[in-house]
Amino acid sequence: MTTTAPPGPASATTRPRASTPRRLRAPAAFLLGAVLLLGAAPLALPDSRLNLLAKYLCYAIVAVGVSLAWGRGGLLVLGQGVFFGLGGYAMAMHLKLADAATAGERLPDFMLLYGSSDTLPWWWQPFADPAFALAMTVLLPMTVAGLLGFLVFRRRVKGAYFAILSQALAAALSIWLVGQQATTGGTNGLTGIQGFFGYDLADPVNQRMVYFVIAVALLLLMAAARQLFVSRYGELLVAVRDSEERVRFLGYDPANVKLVAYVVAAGMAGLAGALFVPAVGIISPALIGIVPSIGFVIGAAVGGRASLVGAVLGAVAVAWAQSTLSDAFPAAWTYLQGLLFVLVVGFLPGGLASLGALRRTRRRAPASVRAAAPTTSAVATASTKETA
Amino acid sequence: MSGAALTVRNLRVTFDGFTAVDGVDLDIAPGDLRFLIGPNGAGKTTLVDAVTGLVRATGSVRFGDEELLGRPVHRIARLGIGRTFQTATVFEQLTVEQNLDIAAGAGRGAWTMLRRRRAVPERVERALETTGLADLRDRPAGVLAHGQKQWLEIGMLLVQDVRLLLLDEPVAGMSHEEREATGELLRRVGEDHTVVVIEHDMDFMRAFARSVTVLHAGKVLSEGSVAEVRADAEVQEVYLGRASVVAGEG
Amino acid sequence: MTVVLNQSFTGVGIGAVLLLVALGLTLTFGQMGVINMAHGEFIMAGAYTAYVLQRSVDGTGLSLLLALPPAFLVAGTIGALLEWLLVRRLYARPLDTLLVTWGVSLMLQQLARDVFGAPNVQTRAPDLLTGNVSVAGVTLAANRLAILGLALLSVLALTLVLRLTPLGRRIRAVVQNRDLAEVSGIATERVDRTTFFIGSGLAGVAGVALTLVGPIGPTMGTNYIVDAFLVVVVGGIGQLKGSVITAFALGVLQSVLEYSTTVSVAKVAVLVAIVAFLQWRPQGLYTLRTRSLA
Amino acid sequence: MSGLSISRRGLLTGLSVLGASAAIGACGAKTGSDRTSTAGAKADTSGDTVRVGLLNSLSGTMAISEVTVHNALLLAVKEINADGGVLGKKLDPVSQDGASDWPTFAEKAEALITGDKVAATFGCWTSASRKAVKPVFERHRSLLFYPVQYEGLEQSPYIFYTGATTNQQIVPALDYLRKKGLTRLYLVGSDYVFPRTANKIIRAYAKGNGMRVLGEDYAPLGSTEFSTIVNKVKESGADAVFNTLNGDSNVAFFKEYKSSGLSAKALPVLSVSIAEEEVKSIGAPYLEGQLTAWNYYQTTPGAANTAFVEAYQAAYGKDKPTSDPMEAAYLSVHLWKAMVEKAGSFDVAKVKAAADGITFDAPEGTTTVDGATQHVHKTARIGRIGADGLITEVWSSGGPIKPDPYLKGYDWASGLS
Repeated sequence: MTTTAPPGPASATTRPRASTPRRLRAPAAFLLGAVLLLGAAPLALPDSRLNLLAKYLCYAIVAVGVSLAWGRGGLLVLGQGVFFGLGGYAMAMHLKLADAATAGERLPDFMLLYGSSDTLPWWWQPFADPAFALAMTVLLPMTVAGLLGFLVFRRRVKGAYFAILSQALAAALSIWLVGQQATTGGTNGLTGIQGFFGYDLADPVNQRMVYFVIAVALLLLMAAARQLFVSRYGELLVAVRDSEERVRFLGYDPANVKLVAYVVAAGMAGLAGALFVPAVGIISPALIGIVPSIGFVIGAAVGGRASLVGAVLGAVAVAWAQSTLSDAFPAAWTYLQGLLFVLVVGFLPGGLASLGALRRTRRRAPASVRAAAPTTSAVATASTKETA
Repeated sequence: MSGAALTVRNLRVTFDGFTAVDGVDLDIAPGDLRFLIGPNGAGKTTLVDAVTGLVRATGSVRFGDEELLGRPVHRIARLGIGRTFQTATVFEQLTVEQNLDIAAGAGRGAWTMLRRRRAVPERVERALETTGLADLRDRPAGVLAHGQKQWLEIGMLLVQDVRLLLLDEPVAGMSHEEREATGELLRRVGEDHTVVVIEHDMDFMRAFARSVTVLHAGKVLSEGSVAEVRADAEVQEVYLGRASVVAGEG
Repeated sequence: MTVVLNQSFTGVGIGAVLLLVALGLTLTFGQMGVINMAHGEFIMAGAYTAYVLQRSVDGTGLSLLLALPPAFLVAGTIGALLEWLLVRRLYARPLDTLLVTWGVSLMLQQLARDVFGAPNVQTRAPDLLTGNVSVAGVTLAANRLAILGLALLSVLALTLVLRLTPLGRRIRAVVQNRDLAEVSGIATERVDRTTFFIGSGLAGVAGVALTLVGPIGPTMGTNYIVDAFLVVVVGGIGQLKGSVITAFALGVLQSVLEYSTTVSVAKVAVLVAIVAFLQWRPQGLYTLRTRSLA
Repeated sequence: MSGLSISRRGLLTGLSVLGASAAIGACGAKTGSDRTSTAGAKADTSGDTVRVGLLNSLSGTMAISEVTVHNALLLAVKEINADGGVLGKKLDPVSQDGASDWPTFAEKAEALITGDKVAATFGCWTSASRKAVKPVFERHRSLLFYPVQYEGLEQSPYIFYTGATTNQQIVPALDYLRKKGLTRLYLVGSDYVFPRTANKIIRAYAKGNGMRVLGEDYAPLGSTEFSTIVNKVKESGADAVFNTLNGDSNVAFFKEYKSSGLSAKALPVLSVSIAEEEVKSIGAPYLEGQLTAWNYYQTTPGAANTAFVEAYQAAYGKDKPTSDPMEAAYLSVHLWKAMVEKAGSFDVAKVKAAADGITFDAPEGTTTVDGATQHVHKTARIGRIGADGLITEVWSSGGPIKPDPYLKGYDWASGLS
């Protein structure tokens, strides 16, 4: 079989070009996002607010992966907390070791208090190397996801099973981390992180630096995810979601198609967890269990699972509402959260993003609907056909 | 025209004690346009399922020199065997062109996969012409009419570069005009492909079949040209009073 | 030797709890394919029913027995209501159902918190059930025996209903072929609701039983929900006997591992065992093999 | 299309370079420098009122316990305001919800210090939440008063610990057991930092004092499945169980304990997390005769306690019990008031300097602040749970014990930290 289409108009027809405003929409939106995140927000927000935004943007990075795996691939990834946690712990382990080195200690502070041994556990040792730790923040989650995905998708375990297994995995990891207090900090997790690759996190200037790193990472990952969405792979992923069996009869192995989306989403969650650590200064099992794992999906669901921008905005908005409203109205917020979830997922599966898109499609009714550029009207119906 | 023949020997499929296909032998020569007919429950669809790897079976199914039984579905597909389903399954969220493009691409490398589709492969363009869907290329497949979906499915098999097409009731639920068009499409496709069609519609079969196999209760009842089969007393008995059975059921 | 016997009985006791909380799911998840994350809150509703009844009727343990039918009704009614309001609109979208019912479970927990207060409450068990029975050196806790009995009775009752009654036949007909059932005159919507009612009601019964071992609180359901789903997944969709065997097997496995290691290691090990098992039998212990697409 | 995509890629690269340079160009202090030098959040004490922060979980799993502490804090603030305030200024309590989530605690601490510019903050319950906020308070040089008995081994210059440290609760409890001849222990706890650290200390104590630890088991927080653990306890041949289970798990544990035929007579359980509320909710029949270790009980005699219990029940309900952490919270606000008044200023450095020797007639008795450790001298009390659900003191340390968070004064503890 040929691998590429023969180029040139002699053997292939160039596809009809979209009109200029449409072609420019994505880059323009990207530019706008960049200006807002890198320009407006740092100028307008005080340090403490910017720091909060940094935290929310970490959730948004997870949402980018959720949008890919769930929105496009129909894989309900209910265990993202696991990958977030693995990335976070990988980063925090390095930072704790670096802190200990700065302080002239042999071991991180919590090990001195709770540990039973004078030597660093062997599996901590490589994390002293920054390059190794950085690589692990992404590779560790991707490896775990790859292994689990390989086992689960290959055996065609159904979507529902997959969701439940993901949850069980999240619960198991957090229980395990809690049980290893001497080497993982137990329920406390790894806290009190002071430096970030040599920069003192107590300094507000450095906190801003962390914000910029996170914002740039989010923008880059969104651009990468968008490239995946519009690529041939993105189309294939939607095809797998629509009808896995049919794709198989076309000679593809859907397990591999899903595995790629799952592993990429896990890598993104891992990176988000890694960036969360300098922004918040803590990673703990409480961020890994079942509830936070569902939390990672909520934002994407509310904003619009299949729309990249929707998922990202949804994640930020829900996190913001959580921390703002839960103060003033703890009980009411819980009801609101539940209700929002019921109404959006139940009756507006495209999320809030589909409200705008619905209006848009109505306006240019006869225009062709291209799933490659994700007009979410298609998504509203898309989610009725999940890969089960 | 690639010359691989489909050779089925003593094929047997059982579900929880119920034998759906019971020792079928079948030879389909390259270039044939074979119709598989038989009453409900005769095992037609199960036979196709077994050939394409969807259900587990015993016996032997060879395509050219390759044994198919035991291979996973997508490996069988890559050998050049494609199929359609009773209810057209196309990717409803994707456009006609995207559907065909995906069908054309099982062998693509990672780099190609990660890039945006820029040009339409020639095979896709040809399939659009063959199936008459060129004008609808940018429509989501979900909004196509029933007949158009079936044609799109056949088009997908064409760009997939299959050598053997297995079509499960391609004209079920179609209007008369659509049937005619589908028949013509089959004829065109049959010129350089081997085609197996499961069908209930006797008129359709008479008009387009080159050869016919009649299945009954999981066994081959009769085989031959249309005329031969129609003359078979046993077949008449099975089909007593059902000369042109209503289409649309499995 | 007594250690082994004691521990086996402990495992059976854990298994009985698992079975009871998963039993309703064998209907709603197993038969209907609905992933109802609010199932745990139906358990909670049953437990609170027992609490309310005990406070308003009398203070003796006997009222726990009397609480079984009302708990079944209360949880069942909430379940039927949920089915009518939300679940029936989502039958084609199992994963969305999971998320929607999770939202519902959040709201139900908060509701319980508002009505009964955040602190956990207790019921008083009958004196008979706070003691134990010694058989050949093995101590059998009375509350565990009671739960085991209740679990087996519930399984028996459910089996009888499914096998012998017209309702059971209709439920099975709808599960096996919805379209066919519909054209043969079965009101599938009503059957769905009834199935959901029974499944949720069983959660209520489980809730009453759980008051014998632990506290009643707004979040008590969350402790059991994932385990309960795992039982049904491993047992095989729609297979009562699969769930029964799985519940006891997981219970014994958990207790044996817990005895020889620690609770957290045991939990992780059980999960690993489940993933490995699903590699071997992705459809669970028992499956109905059909011709439909995988 | 391709030209466009190249330009977009260029744009993207440009932006990331821009972002990266903005980040790198703005690099601040390196690690290892004076960590507090950069922080500038100062409390706002210029007006007629002074804001104080109350940082408790009002939602989530910990809300059950922390709300009672929150109530006790509010009660203390109300009393102080009725009494004319601190340095003539009324206190304005600002409540923030930690939502039982550790990062949220850190976030809210930041908000209290930099946003509300509070003069001091009171609250936190779990070790994890305290560990999460500790760097925040240290960074901003702001004060936290932490009111719960905890695992010790900590001494932050910006935290005052008004609950018991280990040598004021766990060590006296062990002394008591040893004196009673109960030297073979089984340790049961919830799986989190306090029980694990407490058990580490218990093992060290046992080793140094001729006691034996026969087993150690942890249940995940919120767990209600104790049959196996109770089996292990029963077969271990222990003389006593040292119980560090958290709140609700106790219910399931004691039900299982009774079901398996164990009782206070045969195998007593000494608990360090069961207070009056828990007794009420577990049910006295399950607990009768069992032991607890605290610094305060609702029944602790004294006028200060009578007044406290009355005031609390008048404010929050006749049937509401008071407990040790609530008392420590109540006490913490009063201690801070005394420190500020001695210092004559709300300034953190001056308040800290004034802390040593400050006393308050608390419900538990007279308490004194130890300036060196920023902990409080407290009396240890072992109680026995009666059939009526009340806890009565069966032994006390006789007087306040000097806090020793790192157990430096105990030989057996030399290997601990």
